[in-house]
Amino acid sequence: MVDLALLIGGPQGGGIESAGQIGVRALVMKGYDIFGVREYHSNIIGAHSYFNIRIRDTVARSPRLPVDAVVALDAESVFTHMDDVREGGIFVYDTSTLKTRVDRIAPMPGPLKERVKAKLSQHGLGDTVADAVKYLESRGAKLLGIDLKAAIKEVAEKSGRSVVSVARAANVVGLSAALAFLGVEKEYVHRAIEAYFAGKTRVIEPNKIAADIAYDYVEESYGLGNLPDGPHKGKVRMVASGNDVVAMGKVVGGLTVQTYYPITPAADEALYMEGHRLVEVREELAEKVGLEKLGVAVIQTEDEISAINMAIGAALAGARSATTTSGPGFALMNEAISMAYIMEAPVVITIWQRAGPSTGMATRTGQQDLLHAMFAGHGDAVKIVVASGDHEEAFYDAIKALNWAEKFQIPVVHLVDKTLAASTKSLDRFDLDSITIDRGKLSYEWSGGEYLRYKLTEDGISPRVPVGFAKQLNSSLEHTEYGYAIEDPEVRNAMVEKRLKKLDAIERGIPEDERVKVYGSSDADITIISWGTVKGPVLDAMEKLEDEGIKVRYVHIKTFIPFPVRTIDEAFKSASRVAVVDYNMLAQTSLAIRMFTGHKAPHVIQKFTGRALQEQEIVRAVKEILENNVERVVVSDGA
Amino acid sequence: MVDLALLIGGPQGGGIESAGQIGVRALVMKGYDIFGVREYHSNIIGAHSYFNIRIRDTVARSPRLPVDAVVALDAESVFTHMDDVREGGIFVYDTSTLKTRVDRIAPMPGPLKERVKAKLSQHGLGDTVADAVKYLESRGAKLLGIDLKAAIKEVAEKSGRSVVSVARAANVVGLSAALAFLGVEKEYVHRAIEAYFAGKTRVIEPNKIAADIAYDYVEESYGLGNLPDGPHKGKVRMVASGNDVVAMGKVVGGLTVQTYYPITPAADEALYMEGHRLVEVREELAEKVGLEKLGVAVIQTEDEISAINMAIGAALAGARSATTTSGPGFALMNEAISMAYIMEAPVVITIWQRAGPSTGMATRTGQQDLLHAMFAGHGDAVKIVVASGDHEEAFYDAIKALNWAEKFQIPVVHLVDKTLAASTKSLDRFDLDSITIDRGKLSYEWSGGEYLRYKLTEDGISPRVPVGFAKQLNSSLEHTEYGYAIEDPEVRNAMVEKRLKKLDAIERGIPEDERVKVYGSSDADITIISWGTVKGPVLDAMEKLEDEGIKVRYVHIKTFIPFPVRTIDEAFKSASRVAVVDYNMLAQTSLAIRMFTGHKAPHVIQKFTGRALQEQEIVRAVKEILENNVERVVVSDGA
Amino acid sequence: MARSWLEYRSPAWVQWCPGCGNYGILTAAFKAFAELDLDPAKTVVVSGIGCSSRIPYYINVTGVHTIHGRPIPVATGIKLANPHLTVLVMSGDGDLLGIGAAHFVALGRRNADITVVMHDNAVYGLTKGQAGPTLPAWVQTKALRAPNIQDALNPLLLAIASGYTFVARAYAYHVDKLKDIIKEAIKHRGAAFIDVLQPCPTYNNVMTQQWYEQRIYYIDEQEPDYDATIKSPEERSEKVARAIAKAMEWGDRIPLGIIYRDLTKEPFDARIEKIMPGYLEHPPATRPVHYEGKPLVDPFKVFTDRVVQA
Amino acid sequence: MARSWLEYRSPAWVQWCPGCGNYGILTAAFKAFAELDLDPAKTVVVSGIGCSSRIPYYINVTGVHTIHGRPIPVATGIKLANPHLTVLVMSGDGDLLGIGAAHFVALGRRNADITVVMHDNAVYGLTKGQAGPTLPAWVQTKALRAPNIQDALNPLLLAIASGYTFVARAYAYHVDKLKDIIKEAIKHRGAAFIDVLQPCPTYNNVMTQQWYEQRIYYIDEQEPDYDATIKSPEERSEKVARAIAKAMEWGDRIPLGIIYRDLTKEPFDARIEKIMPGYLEHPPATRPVHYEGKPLVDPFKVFTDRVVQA
Ligand SMILES: Cc1ncc(C[n+]2csc(CCOP(=O)(O)OP(=O)(O)O)c2C)c(N)n1
Ligand SMILES: Cc1ncc(C[n+]2csc(CCOP(=O)(O)OP(=O)(O)O)c2C)c(N)n1
Ligand code: SF4
Ligand code: SF4
Ligand SMILES: [Mg+2]
Ligand SMILES: [Mg+2]
Repeated sequence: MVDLALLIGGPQGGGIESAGQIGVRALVMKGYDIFGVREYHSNIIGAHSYFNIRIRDTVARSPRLPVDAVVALDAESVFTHMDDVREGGIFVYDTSTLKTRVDRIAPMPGPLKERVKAKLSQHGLGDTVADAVKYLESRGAKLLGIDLKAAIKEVAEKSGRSVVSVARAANVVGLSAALAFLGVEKEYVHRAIEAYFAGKTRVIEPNKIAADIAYDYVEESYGLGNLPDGPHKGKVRMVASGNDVVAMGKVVGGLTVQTYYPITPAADEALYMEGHRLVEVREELAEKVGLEKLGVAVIQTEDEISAINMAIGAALAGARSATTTSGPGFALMNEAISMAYIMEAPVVITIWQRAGPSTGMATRTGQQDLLHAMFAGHGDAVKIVVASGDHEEAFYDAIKALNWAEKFQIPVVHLVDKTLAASTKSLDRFDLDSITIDRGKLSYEWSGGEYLRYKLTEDGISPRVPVGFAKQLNSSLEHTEYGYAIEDPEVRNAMVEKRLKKLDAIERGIPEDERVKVYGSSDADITIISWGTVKGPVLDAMEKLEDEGIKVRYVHIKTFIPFPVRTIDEAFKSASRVAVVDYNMLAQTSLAIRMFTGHKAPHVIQKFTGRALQEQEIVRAVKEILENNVERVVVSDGA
Repeated sequence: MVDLALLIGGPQGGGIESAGQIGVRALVMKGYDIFGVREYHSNIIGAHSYFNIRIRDTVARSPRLPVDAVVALDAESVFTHMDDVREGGIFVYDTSTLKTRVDRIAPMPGPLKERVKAKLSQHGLGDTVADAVKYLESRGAKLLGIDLKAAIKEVAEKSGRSVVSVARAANVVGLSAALAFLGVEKEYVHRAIEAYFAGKTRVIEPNKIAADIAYDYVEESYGLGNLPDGPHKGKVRMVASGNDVVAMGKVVGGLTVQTYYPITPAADEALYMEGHRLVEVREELAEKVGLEKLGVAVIQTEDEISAINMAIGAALAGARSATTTSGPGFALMNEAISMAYIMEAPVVITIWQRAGPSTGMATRTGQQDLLHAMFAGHGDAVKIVVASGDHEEAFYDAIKALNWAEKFQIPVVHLVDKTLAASTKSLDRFDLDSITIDRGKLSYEWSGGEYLRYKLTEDGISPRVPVGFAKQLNSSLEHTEYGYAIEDPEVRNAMVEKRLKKLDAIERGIPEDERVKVYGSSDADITIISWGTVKGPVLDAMEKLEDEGIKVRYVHIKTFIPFPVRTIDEAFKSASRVAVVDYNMLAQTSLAIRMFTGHKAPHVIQKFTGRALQEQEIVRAVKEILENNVERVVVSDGA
Repeated sequence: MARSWLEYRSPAWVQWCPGCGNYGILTAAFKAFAELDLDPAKTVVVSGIGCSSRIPYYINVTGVHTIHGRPIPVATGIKLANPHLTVLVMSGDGDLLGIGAAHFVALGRRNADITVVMHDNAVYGLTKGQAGPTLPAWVQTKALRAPNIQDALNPLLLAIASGYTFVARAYAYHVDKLKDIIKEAIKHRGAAFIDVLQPCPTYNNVMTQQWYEQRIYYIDEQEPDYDATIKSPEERSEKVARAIAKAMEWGDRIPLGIIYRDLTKEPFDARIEKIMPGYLEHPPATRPVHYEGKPLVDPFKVFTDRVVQA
Repeated sequence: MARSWLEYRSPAWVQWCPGCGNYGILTAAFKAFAELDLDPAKTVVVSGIGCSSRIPYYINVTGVHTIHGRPIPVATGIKLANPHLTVLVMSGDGDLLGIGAAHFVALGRRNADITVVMHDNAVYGLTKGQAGPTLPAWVQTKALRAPNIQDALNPLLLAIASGYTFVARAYAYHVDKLKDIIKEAIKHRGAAFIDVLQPCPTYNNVMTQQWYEQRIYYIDEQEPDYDATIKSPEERSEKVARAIAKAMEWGDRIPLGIIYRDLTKEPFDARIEKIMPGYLEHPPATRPVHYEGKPLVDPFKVFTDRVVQA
């Protein structure tokens, strides 16, 4: 079984993202399943960043520490990750930084410096990179020093370019050394570089040279690794981030308008879509719909209030419409969500959760927006809330969200997070045949006399004709069936009952198996309940714990509104022990569960640091709970 | 026992508010306890409005239907309230409208017209005011017709003014007739007119003449009523709306900055305060503080986002600071609330709830913003949420809110509603000695070296020195003790733990008896749980039901964060039956209760129409529950 | 002229106060729509919240009564989705220049083909008469507890600064003159703004009908040479300067009429068409999104930058 | 000059990219503060969110790092509570003129005595280079997936239209010139706005240092007669017109310097003092609110309009 983990660290702007992406591609070419996630500061250039790659022959879906190989592109990375490599693992570092002292690294947070110095001095060491290397040796790491300055000079010479212009290729030097060590063929490294920098010859060439320098050096000095080909060899796959797959899902799902105001980690979704604003129709359908290209209007607005209101306007006019944001932006959308609800406007709001409160840690992750999303908007505003656990889910959920919005004529919140946004996954072909696009009661023609936008119906859902296709009134005030403002108590009651019926329609229309997924069986030693990207680490931890004889069941909540009351209730009743993984301070998931089922989980596993949750954290926490009956376990792995 | 109810209806802009206010004052002068509430459309002139006055010799705290006297100033009022007077009650109407047909009343909502016509035709009647009068006679009402046109002409002649300029005095004609019928002395009517129009002689004179015309007419034609003096005779009291008392509470509580963006029903609170922006210091303290007048800066902002952010800025600088709004405005404040939380800025947000979703019915009431308020703001933002049940509570809670904000350095949401805003209550002197103003760890001097705004302390609350009095950093990002942005996992964890400690401090600092009040005993036949202005009708219904041998216990929730877990838990455990009055569609109170205690009330009483809850609705609903075990009772009394 | 203006009257009770300037604006809209023969289904009046914002209930075309301050983004979304509709925003001064000012500015930057009719009564009517953004400092209207301490905005100047390509001022009680300006604004391809001086007899007891009528004059009558239309970029700087000077006239004399019109700037839809060809022919509101429920897009064919051969 | 400008440097790592224009603005602020000898406790720098908005961490005075688009209301609240503080807003173009435009306009209307320094790089730096509100249409900077289809705002014109009484433009790399303008802005009693052209070498590859330096010129050097200061109301209309003409110069030549200064309008605090005498002496931040925990106000003595003798 192949199960490896690789970490590449360096300064923001120093090519950590590209090194990660190239690494992921090379390993996918080698035939493995890959999950990669990037951690970075809210900063453009200089602060520490790293990319964590998981390589498996089964399925890769979470980061893990310690890793099998660390590539430290600068001194800060050496200090920051000196405890992150396993015994016997490789640690690649830059020999030209050996004399650098901890205190001279400007971007490094003070408290971390203090911890590093304390740790080194505990081992009788000083505070230079050389000391850290000694420490690493003492921990049994295999050190692989490369003089990156010299390497870059060589790249410059060989490519006939200036040192400055090729300086960023240091990342590929480090990466390539690690890949050589593992035993990934040079060819894949080259192809990965070509694929990632698609067409940019002036970038590709020096990077290939850089790769070769490191590769050849490792081959000569240490010998190449002997990683066998992975099981996916030969397949056509995709390598995409969570941001990418949500954009893809929306486009495949027939989105025609996306509005956004830039915000981390949502903006990349919109930007990816903007880069694909004209897409080709499937060959077999082009003739049928009479079009070869389809446009997706992606509009940058002046703020999030405009983004949501514009998306609502577009929805009223018949567009399949969405907006994308994060917590702070969503907070600004509350008022309009209430309007979308009473206007019965189908609109999708994607929330890429990041670490709060407030601006908090804008490039870190969390699940802190659950209750805020559920109860967003004043005045009894209802919306559907669906959350995705991984890339596949996110793709299909993006489509579902668009369907539900139009089917139930209601706002739909799609909850995702920064871990998903910034993680890169190898993916197989999506199952297009399983996808249905459902526009509900929409029609572009009206011949039934006066069109009543808010007609009272059996299921609380009115026939929908867009603005522009039948004269009509849309109103944020309580209204008559036509749409006139009215305060008459009986009409009011009828409209409230209409909206309650719609809730029933949603309850009926979204079956239990779309609300929740259960992994493992009820005779497990412990049942874990959670949602979102907690899924990957929990499923991975399940395997590890199973090896140690501990059986885990995982209940993965997919929709919070409507809530999977039945399954959760049964889970509590059948479980010997229940723990909720709550990636937030207030234990919001536990509160939501109790609110809808009355059950309170006796154990909670929490993480606040905003770093992606890791497999070993769950393994440890579960043992802690089973062995010591601890109520609350707080985990905080990851620099 | 005196327990009367009086209703005055007419067109918006036709003096319904002043008639109500004058009536309330006259009845307070007569020695009674009074509760008056106005219902009105979101409209400036023309739509139907009415004022409901409750007159008791014990305590008046809710409206009731049917009333003992209706004063219908126009045809619409006759039709709208023809079922609102009790058998034997008085119905005052304008004989000059006798021929008016339902369909000719433009402002009247269509569906109501249809219902009125159906009702009249059911009784074999046509659709004019004359028909309605017949219907009223058949129902046993005492009809009192006054030709308002003629009366106004007489007022004009007697006061030497034009008919147009005195036309609004029609309201006083109607009111005065009803008061004469009841037996309120003419002197009180005069004094009430003088008090209400304080100093405006040109308004006072014609109104007194109008009062006399009606009064004398009733005296001559029917004889005066013989209402005895009430028990409060001789006392100095106050007559104030909920808007007024919150403004008073804030000013007494030491507020120095209030920001607002106009919105119904919050604006009147700010306007009342603006009219009192310079207040006198209590004589006995003026010398001690060296000031005779104190200013309260009341600032109209460009929107609610500015209102909350400006209030936060003022709080950072050391002002006692608040803002006031309603649901739509609060929805816009979500983002800043999260900032106030992480910045630890003490700010009070008063939410005057009105009927949603969205703009909904802007001048109607409800309790639809509970969960939205509790979970406002992204990223685990916490706030204290306190709700007031009546005028006295609102006054003291406004002060408490300011205290808690500064003591715990956290945003405090004060939940009130339109019923409170638009209801007028007779009040005794507030107990000034019971009031303490607590500014927590605030100090204007700093000599402890570098000032750490976010110093880690035992209780999670840091010493607070305002901006301007010690160099400091305030940040919406995760920060160090000084305030520098940082993403270090350990500092992050320490800051999250700091904020959790603060939650503990709040749990410890707000005792159970400030979180909840229990009326009645646990051996009751039914326990009702609710909050806010549901209190009055429930307490009144308790008395009525007691008379019929039904014992009710009422559990009145005062704070939702922190939640009175213990009391609610005990209430459920000790109760034979529990019903929640949930003045909203989603049964939000029930959800909040379950979220914190796991208990689910088997019965719910709901109202959606946005009209003030009435005593008889609770009486009826409780019987329905006890007799028929009905799960959900929806009430909708009140036009 | 196929339709009578009476066809644009809705059956709803018009709930404005007697004498309110909004009546004039309403009638002018009826007449303008009739003279332009606008299709009621394809004509969309979008409003915010305020007295004036109830106007969609009174005009028998498609209406969208949104929330306070947000009619511009909603209208922009409608126009974006379906550029073939005639879209107007009719809303109050508080709505557009107070809470909605950021959107007001943004619409100018986009030059979207939307006509903004601002009912400018200088007060917040529906919330009972607080100071609006166009109320001059130190004025104390009826409902105020103290004189206004914020300066008035100049809406015309703000519109020009924001990039509107049609800027005019009109007066609510001069229905036919107002109607003509509304027609011109609708016909203009780009963001059009009309500041309609609208007496509010209930709350604005300072800027009354009389007050206005002592001051207003029509540019086209008194200065027939005033040419507000920019036909080529070279004319711009000179004509903008003149327009600004005109926009700044306020006090004893208040000019009415078209202050500024720039024909050289493309509207938003034309700009989108440039970066997304086909947009105008198959706009987001109507372009196919599925075929018999099947998706039209194969991600492995379209997102080829993410495809990797293992 | 009691303090060295080095005293205003904080110990924090300045995390801007190499060559970023923000460094120049930071240094100019140090120098201006030093030359004005500002008390670090009583000087407050308020920012929003963006690259530029991290500046409070780098200046050793009191800092408030707020949320995106809201530094102006927060700063206004601080100044309102304590008019004796020196308050600056230092924030990005996206922050102030995109999401924050309504507040930008409102500050002008109030003429609050706050200095707004706009770090104008025409992009959204911190979110990786999207178009900012001052990026001209059809420009496609590095990070954009298509040319920009929204027009640029003219910040100076918008500031004048909004009522700012001090309006200037400066250039980030000319530290001493910028420092002088910041000093003048701080000394000005009223709302002051400085549009600082700030190259962003990382994302704005069009409006680069070179681009700017080919175009900028100083008004005081090239047009020594240009007098931007209004000293009496009579001068206003003429001088505003001239200022607007200057503000609209953009293209091959970009003027720098003080464009406009109006000394005739009262700042907000003076206005409040008029309707609430005593405000300046006992402002909300410091006026007594209790005496040994006891309330200072007796409602029955103060709210006499609500008292009734039964
Ligand atoms: C978010 C929000 N804030 C405040 C209000 C309350 N409100 C209703 S109308 C109005 C102002 C109306 O003024 P304007 O836009 O000038 O319209 P007018 O009534 O004068 O026609 C306000 C503030 C609201 N509905 N929503
Ligand atoms: C409500 C909200 N929306 C969006 C963001 C994301 N965001 C952070 S910085 C920024 C733009 C920064 O641009 P600018 O103000 O010009 O500052 P610069 O980085 O260019 O200095 C945005 C949109 C946010 N933090 N909050
Ligand atoms: S309040 Fe003023 S603007 Fe509103 S309807 Fe009445 S007159 Fe018109
Ligand atoms: S991205 Fe631009 S504005 Fe931001 S720090 Fe880098 S150079 Fe400066
Ligand atoms: Mg107005
Ligand atoms: Mg910028």
